[in-house]
Amino acid sequence: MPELRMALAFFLLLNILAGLVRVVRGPTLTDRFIVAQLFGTTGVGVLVLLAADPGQAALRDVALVFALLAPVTVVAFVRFAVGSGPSPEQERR
Amino acid sequence: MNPWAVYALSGVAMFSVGLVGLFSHEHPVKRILASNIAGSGVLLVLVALARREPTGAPDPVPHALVLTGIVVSVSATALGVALARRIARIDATAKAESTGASDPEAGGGSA
Amino acid sequence: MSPTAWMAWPVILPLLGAVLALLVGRKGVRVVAGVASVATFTASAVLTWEVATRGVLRQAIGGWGPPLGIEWRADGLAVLMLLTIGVVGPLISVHALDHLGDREDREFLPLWLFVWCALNALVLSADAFNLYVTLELVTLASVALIAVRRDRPGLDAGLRYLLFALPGSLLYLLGVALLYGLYSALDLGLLGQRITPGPVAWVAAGVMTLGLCLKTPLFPLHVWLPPTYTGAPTPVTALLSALISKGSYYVLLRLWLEVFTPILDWQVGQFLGVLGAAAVLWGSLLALSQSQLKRVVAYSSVAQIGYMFLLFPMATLGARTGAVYLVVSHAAAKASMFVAVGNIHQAVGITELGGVQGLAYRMPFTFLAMALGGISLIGMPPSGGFIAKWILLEESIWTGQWWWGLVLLLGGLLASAYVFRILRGSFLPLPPGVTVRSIPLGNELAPLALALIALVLGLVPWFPLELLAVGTAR
Amino acid sequence: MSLWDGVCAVFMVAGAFFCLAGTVGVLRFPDVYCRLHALTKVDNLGLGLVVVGLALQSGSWATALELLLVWLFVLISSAFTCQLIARAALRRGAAPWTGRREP
Amino acid sequence: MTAALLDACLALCLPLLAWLVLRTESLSQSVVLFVAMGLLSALAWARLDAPDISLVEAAVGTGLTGALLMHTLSWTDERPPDVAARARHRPWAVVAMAALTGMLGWAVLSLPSDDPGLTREVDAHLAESGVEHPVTAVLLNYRGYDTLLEIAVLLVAVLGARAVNPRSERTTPEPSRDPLTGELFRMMTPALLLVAGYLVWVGEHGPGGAFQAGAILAGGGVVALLTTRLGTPRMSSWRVRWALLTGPLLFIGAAVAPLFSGRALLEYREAQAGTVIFVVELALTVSIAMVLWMFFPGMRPARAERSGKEPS
Repeated sequence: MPELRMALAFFLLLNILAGLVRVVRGPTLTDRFIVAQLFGTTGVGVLVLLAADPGQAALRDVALVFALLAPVTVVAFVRFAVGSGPSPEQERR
Repeated sequence: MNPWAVYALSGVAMFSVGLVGLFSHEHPVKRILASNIAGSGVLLVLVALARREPTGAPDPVPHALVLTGIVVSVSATALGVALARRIARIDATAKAESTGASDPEAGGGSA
Repeated sequence: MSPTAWMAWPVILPLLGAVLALLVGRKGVRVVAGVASVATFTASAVLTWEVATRGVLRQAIGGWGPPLGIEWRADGLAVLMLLTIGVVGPLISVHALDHLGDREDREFLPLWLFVWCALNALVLSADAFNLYVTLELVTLASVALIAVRRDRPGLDAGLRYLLFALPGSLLYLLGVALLYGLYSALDLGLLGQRITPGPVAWVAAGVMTLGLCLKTPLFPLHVWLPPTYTGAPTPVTALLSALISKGSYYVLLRLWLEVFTPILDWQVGQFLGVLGAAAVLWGSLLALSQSQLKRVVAYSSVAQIGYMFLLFPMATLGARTGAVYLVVSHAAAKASMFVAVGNIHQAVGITELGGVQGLAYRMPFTFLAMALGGISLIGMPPSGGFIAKWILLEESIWTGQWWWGLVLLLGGLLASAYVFRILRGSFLPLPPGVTVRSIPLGNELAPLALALIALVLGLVPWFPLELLAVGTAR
Repeated sequence: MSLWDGVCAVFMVAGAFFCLAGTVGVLRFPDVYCRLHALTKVDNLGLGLVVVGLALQSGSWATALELLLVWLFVLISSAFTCQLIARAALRRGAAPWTGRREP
Repeated sequence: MTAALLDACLALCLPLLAWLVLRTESLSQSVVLFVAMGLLSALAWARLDAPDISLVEAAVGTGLTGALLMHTLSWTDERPPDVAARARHRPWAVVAMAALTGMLGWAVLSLPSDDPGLTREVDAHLAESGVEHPVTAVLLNYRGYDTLLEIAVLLVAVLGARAVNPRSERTTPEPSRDPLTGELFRMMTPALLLVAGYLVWVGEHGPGGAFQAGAILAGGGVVALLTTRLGTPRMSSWRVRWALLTGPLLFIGAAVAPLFSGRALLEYREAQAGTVIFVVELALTVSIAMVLWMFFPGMRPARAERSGKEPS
């Protein structure tokens, strides 16, 4: 069972890395930011999987904090970043 | 290779990337990010060193040092960003004045 | 209170003063800062007295002691630095009060107290990581001070300083990590006992030296210094040049003389010495070719820092005495020069070197200070600079490395050229049409007091020299 | 491996599968809004199933509760996040995909 | 086996991501990548058995640094165009990077590979420290002096940041008009307070503590700034100053009190150490939250809104 959890954690990590492609390719800032959100949730998944190992219970607290604070960046993004970056015309390419 | 050594090398590489990036960029925000990256690299080396004995609890001393290091690095980042922000504001105002338009931030007042 | 307890106050009092000065807000800030300054100076003086009479003092903070805890160690070198900071710093801050506006007071005074706290903590600390924290505290407080006027040049200078000082600290921290990895200790004493030549010690010594040289700065790494020193408000430049840059040099000195001694071989010493010599010549030549007054003095700092690195090739106790004596007298002399420059700017509002024309008659104290400070920079008797250079010259001959003596003499010659360039102009007749605003007497006396310290260091060197010997008998 | 463990494993693997599906969606879907849709699958189902599997396995009420709390936070934040991002994207002028091939 | 793969993957990706952050042309891309790097480093700390650090990374990276960097995106395009953000591609940069990595790697690999460090010394004195969690013991007792200076660093940084940008940059007339974000803030607040309180309390015997809790509260504060009518706290308000400085004052007081009974700085009596540390941590939580909150420069409107493009 610990092996399965570790394997799943690894699998989720690979998912995160695959998501990097979208960050690099964009094309819009919003797309990139969506991937950041995806990373956040997947990262929480990795953390809760790792936390199930004996002696690692504190990692659940880390996952909790990640989940709790995720909206902070989002709200900041919506407030600040939306107006910048390439214009809609450029976005559609 | 031991896991700690893998992470320590990773930290060393991050440090080098950050340090070289710091001196090859002109944009202040990028340079602040670079110094942050270099800092994370050093901290990663420290935490990796704390995990060298594979059994038992890791060495808590480097952990405490790293926590202090993170606080210092956050402070430096915040101060750097604040300075860069102010410079950008001064430039924007100067530009607006030179083109005869009103201050782009004139709508802003104190809260 | 036990004698060792006195070690806490030079660190705690300015910290407490800074926090209280922030707390009281606009009205009481001068009073709080004044009381804190007097108290801190008194504590530094008492500690100096204790060390002079009892010898080296130690305090295990928290009662733990190395390797678990942090230790403070006050030897003669440490308390001499404490005293220098405690005398030079407040004199600069008195000048700053008038030079900066009323608004900046609220920020300048607490920030200066933080710098003072951090420098005192740095001087007393015997723990490699704690030194990192103090270095960063000094850096961030300096950045805030440089930018305190919120004008474009100051902000640029602050950001530039931050982005050069940060990698310096990080390089140092990486060295600390490596040393801890091998020796499981952060205490400088323990590290000094355990150090053995090997890749870890070499690389650690290399990155730490590189980082600290970047912060000080030593010759090829000095590119940030002239623009930063020019862009900062003049009192802050005085602090930077006189005290803050000495902080990282002090750490370097401690490291090489107390920790890395086994790996300080001939080549390393010569290498640092060559860079120092290059700094002396390059800095002096550039100082000679500047057209702006403040830049002349700034480049002179590059040169003076160079002399301090001549200690490493000789690496004798005598050379250490000479270098530290230079640190102390340069602190006083250069502070007086920068403060005088600040007065001149305030009086005529001209930053060009030609702006000093005729001012010697109008601002006699300021130019007397400039002349006395200049004498110390050149190394003519009677001045602290003379004593320091004399000791270094003696050591260079005694160790058979006469070529450093040559550098000392040549540097002195160049320094006299740029100092006389400033002074000569001031004795020319005042050009017509120039209005000279009057300067408050206190502002004229502050640089004079600083310059007199440099003079006194040349007249009665016995006390500092005896103090420096405390704790060297090993 | 007991039956109970097997059930937990099925939950977790299913969760990981939904995470994969979400990632593929974010990578492959044509516009911001579709990608947001894929993102919510990870938040709701992917993490949810993993959490359920782990909670069943943990054998302690406190742990299970904390895990569910983590999921709850992610759900709430996801609901707000997607709404905010979608609105921001619309305001910026990112046109929704209409099924036609772009030139 | 899988664990080793996970470690290798993580360790490889961190420097790679760092390189991408600095290499990309657009600043927005590097900010997003930087936030992702923070997440990966939190996973790395977790793998290295450093949950305390992972917690801080989670709290600071997703909350404060993320928001701070997003804020930079709203103004950096006023600077020279994004192209200036690109690295000047110079061969020396790559050579320097490789040389530095090689040299440092050589030193790191020649370190002994099974050194317990100071673990034993820390454990031997843990009973005297007043707390059960070794990292807290180091942070607030054995090396409490570092922490005292670290608080000074925070104060200096906030003083500097506020000195250059003294006013909160609010220009949107009605940020709270958006019912969605307001609701979000209302829902977050109790959870934030609860988790922050839990982390201070748990810090005595497990990973957690003042900084983590303070960072979480600050995250809530940032959301409040962005969604409600609240402006950034200003240094000129005495309430703000007291909230900021009570913690440091208390810490200084606790540090010097032993001096008056012939002990060293920060040398707590064994019986009282636990209580003193807890009270200091509680007070510091408030101050740290205030400092981190005040790092955030306040707000300004999104450009689309300002030019009136907002759909009605």
